Amino acid sequence: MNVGSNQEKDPMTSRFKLTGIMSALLLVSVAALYSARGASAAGEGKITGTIKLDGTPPHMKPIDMSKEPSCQQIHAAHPVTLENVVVGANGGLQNVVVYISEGLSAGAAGQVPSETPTWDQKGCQYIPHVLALDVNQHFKVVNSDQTSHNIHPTPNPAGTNHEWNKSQPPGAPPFDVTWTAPEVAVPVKCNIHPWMHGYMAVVKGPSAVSDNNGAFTVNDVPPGNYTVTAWQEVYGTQTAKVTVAAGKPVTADFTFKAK
Amino acid sequence: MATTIHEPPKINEDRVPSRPASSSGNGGWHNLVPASGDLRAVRDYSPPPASTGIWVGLAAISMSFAALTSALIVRKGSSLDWRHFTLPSLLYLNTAILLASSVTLEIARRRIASFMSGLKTQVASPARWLYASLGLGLVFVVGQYAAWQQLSSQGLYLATNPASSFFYVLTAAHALHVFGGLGGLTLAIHRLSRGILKRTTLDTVARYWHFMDVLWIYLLLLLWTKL
Amino acid sequence: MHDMSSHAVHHAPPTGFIRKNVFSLDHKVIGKQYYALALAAVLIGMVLSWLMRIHLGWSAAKIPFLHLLFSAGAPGDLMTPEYYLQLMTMHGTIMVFFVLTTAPFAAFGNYFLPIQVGAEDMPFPHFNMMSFWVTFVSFLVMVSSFFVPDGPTLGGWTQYAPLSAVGKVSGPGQGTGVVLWAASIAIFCIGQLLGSLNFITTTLDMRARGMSLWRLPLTAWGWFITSVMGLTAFAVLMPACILLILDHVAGTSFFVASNLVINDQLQPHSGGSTLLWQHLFWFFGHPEVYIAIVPGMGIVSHVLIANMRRPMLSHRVLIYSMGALAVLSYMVYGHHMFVSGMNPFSSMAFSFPTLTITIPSTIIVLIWLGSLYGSKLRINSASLFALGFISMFISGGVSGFFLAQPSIDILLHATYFVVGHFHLVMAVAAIFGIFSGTYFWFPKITGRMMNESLGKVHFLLTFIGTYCIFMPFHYLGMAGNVRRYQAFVDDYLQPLIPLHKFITISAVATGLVQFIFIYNLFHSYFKGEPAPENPWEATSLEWSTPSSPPPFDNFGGKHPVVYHDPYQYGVEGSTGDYVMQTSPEEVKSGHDEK
Amino acid sequence: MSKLFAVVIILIAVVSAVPILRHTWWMPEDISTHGAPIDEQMSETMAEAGICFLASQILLALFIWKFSDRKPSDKITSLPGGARGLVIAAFLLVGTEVFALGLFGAKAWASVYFTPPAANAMPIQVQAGQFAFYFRYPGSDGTFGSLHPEMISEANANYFGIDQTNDPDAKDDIVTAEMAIPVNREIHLLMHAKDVGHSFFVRELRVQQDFVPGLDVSIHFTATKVGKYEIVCTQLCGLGHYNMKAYLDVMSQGDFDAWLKQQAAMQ
Repeated sequence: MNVGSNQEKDPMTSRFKLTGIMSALLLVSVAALYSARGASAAGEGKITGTIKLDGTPPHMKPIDMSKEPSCQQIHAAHPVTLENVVVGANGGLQNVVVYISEGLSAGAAGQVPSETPTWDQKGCQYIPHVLALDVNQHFKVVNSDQTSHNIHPTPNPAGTNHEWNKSQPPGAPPFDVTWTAPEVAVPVKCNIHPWMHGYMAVVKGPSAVSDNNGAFTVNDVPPGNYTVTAWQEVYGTQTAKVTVAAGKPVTADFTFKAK
Repeated sequence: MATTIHEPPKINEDRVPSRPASSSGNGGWHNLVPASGDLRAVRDYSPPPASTGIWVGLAAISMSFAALTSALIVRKGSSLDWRHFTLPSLLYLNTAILLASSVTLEIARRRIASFMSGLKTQVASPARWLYASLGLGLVFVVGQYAAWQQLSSQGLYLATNPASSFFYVLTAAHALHVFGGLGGLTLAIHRLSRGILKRTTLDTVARYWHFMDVLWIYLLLLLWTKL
Repeated sequence: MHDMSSHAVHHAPPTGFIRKNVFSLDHKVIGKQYYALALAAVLIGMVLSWLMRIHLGWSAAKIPFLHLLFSAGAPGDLMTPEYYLQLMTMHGTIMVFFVLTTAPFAAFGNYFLPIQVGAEDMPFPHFNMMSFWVTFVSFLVMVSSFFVPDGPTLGGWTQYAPLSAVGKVSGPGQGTGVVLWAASIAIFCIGQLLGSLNFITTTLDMRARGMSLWRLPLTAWGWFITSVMGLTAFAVLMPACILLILDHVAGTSFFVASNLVINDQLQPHSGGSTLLWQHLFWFFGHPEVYIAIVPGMGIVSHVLIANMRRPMLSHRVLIYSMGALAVLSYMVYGHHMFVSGMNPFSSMAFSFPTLTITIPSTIIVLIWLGSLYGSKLRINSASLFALGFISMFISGGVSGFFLAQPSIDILLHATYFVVGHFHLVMAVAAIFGIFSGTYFWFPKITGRMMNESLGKVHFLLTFIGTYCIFMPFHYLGMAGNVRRYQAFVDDYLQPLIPLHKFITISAVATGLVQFIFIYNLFHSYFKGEPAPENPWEATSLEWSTPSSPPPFDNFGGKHPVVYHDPYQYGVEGSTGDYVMQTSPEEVKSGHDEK
Repeated sequence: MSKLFAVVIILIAVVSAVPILRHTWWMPEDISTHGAPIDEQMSETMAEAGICFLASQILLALFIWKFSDRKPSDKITSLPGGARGLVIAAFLLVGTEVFALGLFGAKAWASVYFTPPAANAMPIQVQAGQFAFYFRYPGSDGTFGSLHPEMISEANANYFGIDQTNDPDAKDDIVTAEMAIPVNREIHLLMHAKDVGHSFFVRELRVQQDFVPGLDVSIHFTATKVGKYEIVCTQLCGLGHYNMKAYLDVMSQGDFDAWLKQQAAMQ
């Protein structure tokens, strides 16, 4: 299943099939060459850093799951709250997406990571709350709960990503999904459990999501000058300019102001 | 399945005396054959189905528009977003045209009727009058379209407001039915030209066409009072 | 000379396969086409109900190959909530419109109404042909919604707004699915309007000499009354569907209120009336129930009389009662909306006419029972199903006592009690009528007899199975089991699941039994023993045709003349115990009511 | 065959009556002040319907048994009284019966719907949306903050779209996912639909009422028994309909106050 990309086929596809194949081959070979060169250049650079929240974090309301006893039991010990702003030790801001918004070469942007991350539904929560993806990168939607969830992403209707809405009963096999266009970020909801809410950030090229200390690492960045953007679901975006040299990491820290 | 071959109906008129060739139904309302079996006692008449059928059809059409009317009233009553607007003046002209078409049709019908019932020896160009009705009918439809243009030029579209929604829906529904009537007129003209037009056909078409007037007048009043 | 009014007499018999069997003007062929359509539809509907029932009994069970039917709806052959609702919606829609409306009314009516009134054909054969093919197209459109990306609509056959009107954001199938649904129903309405037009004019204008209205058999009366109901009901449903489509594709707000927020998105519509759809729909919806059942009443009476060897205690009272049902059916539709938020006064106002319906219904049942008394009942498949109809109609009828009262409706509304009620009184009863008619008229339609012993087995198993399925529904309802749930997660529903398992098993079994009928139908069609001219020694006109099946013009060029009331049975002093309507023989002690 | 059929009919009629008489599956005990006449009406109707059902099924069976497969020599006889008798019977017996039912039913209905809520009835707002109920208590000021649909955001747990920063009335509004009510205290339930049609059904309370999008309706009731009950949706509202539920917690006044305080703290 490829929910993300069920667009109209070009009626004249057949005529251009050959050209298509040729250009595809070309792309692939270029990419291969590129990565080969990158590899020879003693590994690529990386961007690391931490993201902090300046000021007192807003109060996160607790979530009452009494509607779904099976989930309520899971959280009986420590009740869950909203995850819009999650601040860890020493003000580290979690769930911030960091990605390269400018300066990436077509070849690097064109590469699609082979690993398939998982979007888990566990205890009537999305794990992770924010998932960073590459365009056309396959990822799995898993239901670990004893109840049915419906996955209802609503991308910007103006864009080329399509809204979809599909239930996953307990025990159903994972959905294999992709998004076809970059979009930061696609909100995802479960209507059966209205509190369930998360984001899928679809970007071109390498990206990362900050951990509970606010730390992040964007790997596999080819040397060059870039604009790096950090996006947080409540506080929006911040950008920084960095220069990545082959082999050595460069740091980019961000600080969001609490409203 | 066919265990017997279908054979053509042998209509043997003299086996059924006093049976008007034109009418298919030979039952009718009060034609009990006495158990004595004396057929002469039978009052044998039933209207040709077309003249009953047209009323049945018109009943159905009226029902549909009644439903739309009640929808309009309920929708208007329940809403705060109903914005009134003045009907395009063109509608009144269209009304006149539609009525005129009925008049011409009636003239044609009368002439043909009197000719068929042998009152006249030759009939004075009824076709011309039929064409006139047909033309006027077409003008009406075009006029309705022009009225829509007037409305949309004021920025009132189908989805703009419930009032305009109902205006477009009702007028469009009526126009569709008028097209049916135009088809009937064309059929009548065609048959007349080939000399095979029957009175029942013409009467049926005429009834339908006149009903379109009545329906339109009703709709006009409805829109005029409600919108 | 050639025009609408004389088609029936003058259109020549077709030559060539297509005109004979496909685009035929012959009411008999059209009737058979309707029957075939209903048969196909009922099989689809039955399979859908099987899938639903299996899921309800064992909701965690994988149903093999389910993903083949609709991959998006069944990941790993597990039925998703939306898929269950889509099956439910299609089951309801297909059964109500394409089975219960077409088979007893359009199929048998088309075939036998013209013959029973003594006409060569319907007055407007072209309309008649159109009516079938339009219905066929609407069926294709309905089924096609299974093959659009999001699948068919999940809104239920009542398609309440705004769920049905706001578009795909409200759920899978609520986009294209609803539009296809509404389009299909609108087309269906056109077909039935054309049909009703023909039925009414046939009854009024095409009757043979001597065939006064009171001399029409009860079947003809049933179809006549039904066609009058159909004419008004479908004429209301069609505009409603068009408004619904406009809300979808044109952004109007007939049914969608302001400030609706779905999935955190504020909807653009404004000011629409939620109850408006319910009013329009049920103004059609309640008469529709009688459209499904009244032809059955006619068929059952007709079949019973021939097998009781006596007319009903009163021909006219039955007709008056059926007419009363038809009239009342327009005054009671509000009882579907007792708790809908409609003014509670109108709930009370709707309650009384609803209760009043019990009176004509009771009269009909009592006449049936009373006529059985002292009769010489012949037991055969046809009469068995007719008697089964009566039993079902009683069982379904009494549960109407409850639902007619708003106060009790507070408890039973939208529970399985309702499901049990309408399945017994409308669905199963009507289908028993169809079976009865099939066994009774099969010899006339095909010239061959159906296998009686198979028929009797089919009846007994179906009768028992039906009660095993639908009686428990009432118990579930009493316990507050809400309908239209794809799984039972509420604590208080857990103890009811064994009952659901029992229902499921009965449903699958009873469904399988129907293949006995299918086999009997097709086997007899080709290999059944040839039928005698008048196998049931019946009196009405369909048994006076020169052959079985009747020739193209039904009476082989003759024009039948009618001398008697339709049911001259148990006549003393006459040659047999019955006198045909067409026989000029004097009748001493007839049951004529002049 | 006919004898067998007759027996089957009687068997079915009797067997299907058993669970009704033994209340095997039955409505739960009534915990409302208004439910008594409804239950009364239910059992009345059950008795009359039951009698009609058994009587007519058994009569049908008997006639089938007695009058099928008779000898050719037998005469056809007619029911004494004929159709006229039956019609009169139908009008007298059934007519009066159903009208009696109708009248008493109307009384029961009126007792539920035509009585205004008491002045001191406790207002609670319930909002139905795909696919959950949420409840709102006015807080100490006793007034609900106004609703701003455009502000509704389940992501921020603002299920009603209330403006707690600027709207003074909304500041102390308490939004919950469970419905707790004090026992023996009349509740005035203001019903608001967020998206499509839903319904509010509590079997034990003898309450079922649809939500009408665009039109807020209200009902009022008093619960007389402490306990936890289920609120379910009975109006098809989409794919999650089957799982649209909430719990009704009927508490003593003391427990309720404590609960409300605790909820307020969590806002």
